[in-house]
Amino acid sequence: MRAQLDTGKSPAVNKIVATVSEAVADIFDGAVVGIGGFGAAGTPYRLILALAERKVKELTVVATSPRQFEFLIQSGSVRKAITPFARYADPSVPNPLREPYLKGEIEVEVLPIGNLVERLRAAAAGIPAFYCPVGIDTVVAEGKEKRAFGEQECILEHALPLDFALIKGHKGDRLGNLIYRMTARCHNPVMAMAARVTIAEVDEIIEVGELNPEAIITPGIFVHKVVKAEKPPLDWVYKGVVQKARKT
Amino acid sequence: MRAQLDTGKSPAVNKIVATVSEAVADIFDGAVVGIGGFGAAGTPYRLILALAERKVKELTVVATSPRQFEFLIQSGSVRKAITPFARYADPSVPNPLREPYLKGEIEVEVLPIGNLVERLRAAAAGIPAFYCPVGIDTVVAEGKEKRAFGEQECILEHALPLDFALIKGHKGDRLGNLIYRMTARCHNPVMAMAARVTIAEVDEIIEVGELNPEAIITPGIFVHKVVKAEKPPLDWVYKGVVQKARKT
Amino acid sequence: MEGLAKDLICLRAAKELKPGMYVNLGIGLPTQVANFTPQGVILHSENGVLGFGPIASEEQMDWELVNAGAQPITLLPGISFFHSIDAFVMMRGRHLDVAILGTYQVSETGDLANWRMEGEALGAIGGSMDLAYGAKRIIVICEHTDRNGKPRIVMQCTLPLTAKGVVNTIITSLCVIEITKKGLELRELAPGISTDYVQQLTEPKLIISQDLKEMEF
Amino acid sequence: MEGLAKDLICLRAAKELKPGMYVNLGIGLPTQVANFTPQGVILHSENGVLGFGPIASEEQMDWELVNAGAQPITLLPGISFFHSIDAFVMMRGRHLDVAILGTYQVSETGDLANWRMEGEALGAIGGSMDLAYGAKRIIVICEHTDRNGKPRIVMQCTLPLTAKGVVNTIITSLCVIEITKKGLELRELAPGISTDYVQQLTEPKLIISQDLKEMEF
Repeated sequence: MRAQLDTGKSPAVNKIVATVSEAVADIFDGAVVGIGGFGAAGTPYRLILALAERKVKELTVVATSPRQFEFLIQSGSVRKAITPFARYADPSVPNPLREPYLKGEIEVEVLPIGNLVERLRAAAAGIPAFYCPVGIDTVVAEGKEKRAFGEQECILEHALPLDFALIKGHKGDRLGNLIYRMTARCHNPVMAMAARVTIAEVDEIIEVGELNPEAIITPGIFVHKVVKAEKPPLDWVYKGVVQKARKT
Repeated sequence: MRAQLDTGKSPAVNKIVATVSEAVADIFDGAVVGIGGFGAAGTPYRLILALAERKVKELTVVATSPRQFEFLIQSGSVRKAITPFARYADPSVPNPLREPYLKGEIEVEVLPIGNLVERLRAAAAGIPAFYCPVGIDTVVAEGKEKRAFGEQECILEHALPLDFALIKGHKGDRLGNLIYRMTARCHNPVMAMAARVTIAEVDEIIEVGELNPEAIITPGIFVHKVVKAEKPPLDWVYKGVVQKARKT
Repeated sequence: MEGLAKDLICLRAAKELKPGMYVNLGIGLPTQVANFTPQGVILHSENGVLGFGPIASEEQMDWELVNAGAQPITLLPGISFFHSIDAFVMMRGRHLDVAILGTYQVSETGDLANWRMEGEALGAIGGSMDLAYGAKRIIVICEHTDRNGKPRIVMQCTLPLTAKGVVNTIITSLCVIEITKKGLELRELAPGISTDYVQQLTEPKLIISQDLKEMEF
Repeated sequence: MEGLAKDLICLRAAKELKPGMYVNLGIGLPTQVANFTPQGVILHSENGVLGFGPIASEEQMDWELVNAGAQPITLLPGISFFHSIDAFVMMRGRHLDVAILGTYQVSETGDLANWRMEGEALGAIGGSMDLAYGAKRIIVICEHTDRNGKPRIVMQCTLPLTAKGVVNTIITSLCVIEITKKGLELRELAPGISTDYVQQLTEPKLIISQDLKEMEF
């Protein structure tokens, strides 16, 4: 009979991978890929670049705005974009989706952020579909089942499961426990929850036990790979225009 | 023209009330009251006792188990209980719901914890209804609308909004920001989110700015009253049988 | 065009906000209201922050502390960060007291059209529909007319809708209008602006409030 | 009745768990499996904790650090706390590799009945349905017969169901049974227990595995 487990020992699990290229190596043609970030904050730029370099094809990307997948448009990897901002929030920034959309190369589904977030969460939570009023009387409701609850007309929205999530954490350990930094948290936790395989780029890898257990935002169960990556150059962040950033 | 707001000043909002009696003074006959806690941990005993002393009538109580509302059964305040444990988890502990249920004095809805949690969250999130497979082929599905998504048979569950939530935090500030302690977190955050009026008893009231902004679990927007309360005597906690505890 | 500078529109809008209110300031002009909110107003942004301060100066900037419009913001004591799930619970579940939104068009019955511009192939819904349906009160702020001088306050929105019948109050460079069951009630005029001038630049017929007064700041 | 002591049932069940697996141990007997799990197994409890250690000793007890059965547990490095929303996302969304559950009855086709006892007016669903539908693999552990000596493994459950067709493996005081499409396959026998003895105390006809062997611990 085996002796009782020694307490004080942490699980012998190691989710750390050495490079961003290795981290994205399993992403396949046609995959549904969620990408964290809201604006530049929380955007996993190094993973996105590594994926763009792999030149996979026919991805469905799910992200806040083209900021998260402009590199992937450039690499010809995107077949469909599911995004609340089908242009940069600032309309004066050239929209990388416009041309491929008008040419029919990229299909675009534009939807309210909240519907997107709830659809991702539903996938994470084993909820195949839910009703909500947001989007009723708009293009968002077109072709969708409708139903009133009390006086509230609603649309039926379906879960949106991801094959992969690319996310950006601040610190992570080898169990996959993550914390974020200020508003760089944003969509990263929900992307992590919704994906079959979640890949996190972090500023710093720390020892198991260093994170305050009360303040871990994404527990390791939702994270499958952790990779340390350099922060992006600040002009990627501030310029807003990703093409320019590539030259740095 | 008014000068720009001085930075560094915290909002002039004060949600702190002096006593538990004052905190529960607005709870009315017939209200739907959610109560946090899972086992003894996270149970707002002092608020529950204060409410029992008010002898309000016809409450619908929403809680994990009779542990959270046995005082309210004793005070004759409960008309309906919505609870996943319609007895103590340990079946050897006498069940305070049994007699009133068999006599028809208290209506009981027993449901999976997850369905309860999702129904509360739906209320918080503006989702009137959702589909889920949990409960299908069981008494939980009786009388409920059914629908298949793919091969998955589901039931339609409705949002469960609360008039009041009684919750237990560890530390709180006058803006209503809360943290919890270990597994005493449990249902408290979701109850807070689902209620029109959330009343939190806390071990300690601290200054605004003392809590780590990255580790605030329930932001003040979900909390309306905060009251400092003594921790319950340990034998309330360990004995499991609330009647005994009253004698201390 | 005559009327208020953008800062004054924001200043007037800020007067609608009282201590203790939870408020979201939409992307664009409304974010500037953050510089004028009275102490005690608690600002929410959909990227996951509650209780932040004014827009950051060049020196205060941290690219991981921004609002939903990606503008750098500042910390206040009591600030909290959360993920977008909870941020949108706050918006969609009627937890916010007020949302202040920009717009391209707003109709006589409070329909809002603020996510796709004239002639745009795609658009940016962002969090606008979530706020429009979810906040307890919707205040729209904008220039009274669009860049071509055409009315933004119209009989029927011609641009794609954000939400139907949700707007409560319109604050423009010329006036303050409350949307009532009877129609658009003109409540305040910017200094030096006449009722006739406003009506001329507004499609629906305005109801003149019995308490019509000049805007105060 | 002959067969394994409860601790040995738990010990055998623990052998199903491998490093890196995320596992929930149901209320009752399964919680005791926590004392035998190999290093690297990550335990989840529905009250909002992941990565905890064995049941606490009298001296280690903290009433705010408990499992869903209200038993005091212990901290391990890497432990995290979360609220019940996220705890149930993990359970219902197929994030857990294994749930080990106790039961009153289990049927030939894997139906589970473990929330209401014979003759009970009410019952305790708790998180049992969430786990039964949500975990990738369901292992049931129990005494082979109930306290009256009647089989727990039955043709049809007579008690109210927890979920239909969800159980993968049954580990009892007498044997290990895998639920296959063809029926119940007897894979292992407790030391000193015969196939006939097990069949006698089991309602459905058992398929004897070609690799039938004695349980190892």
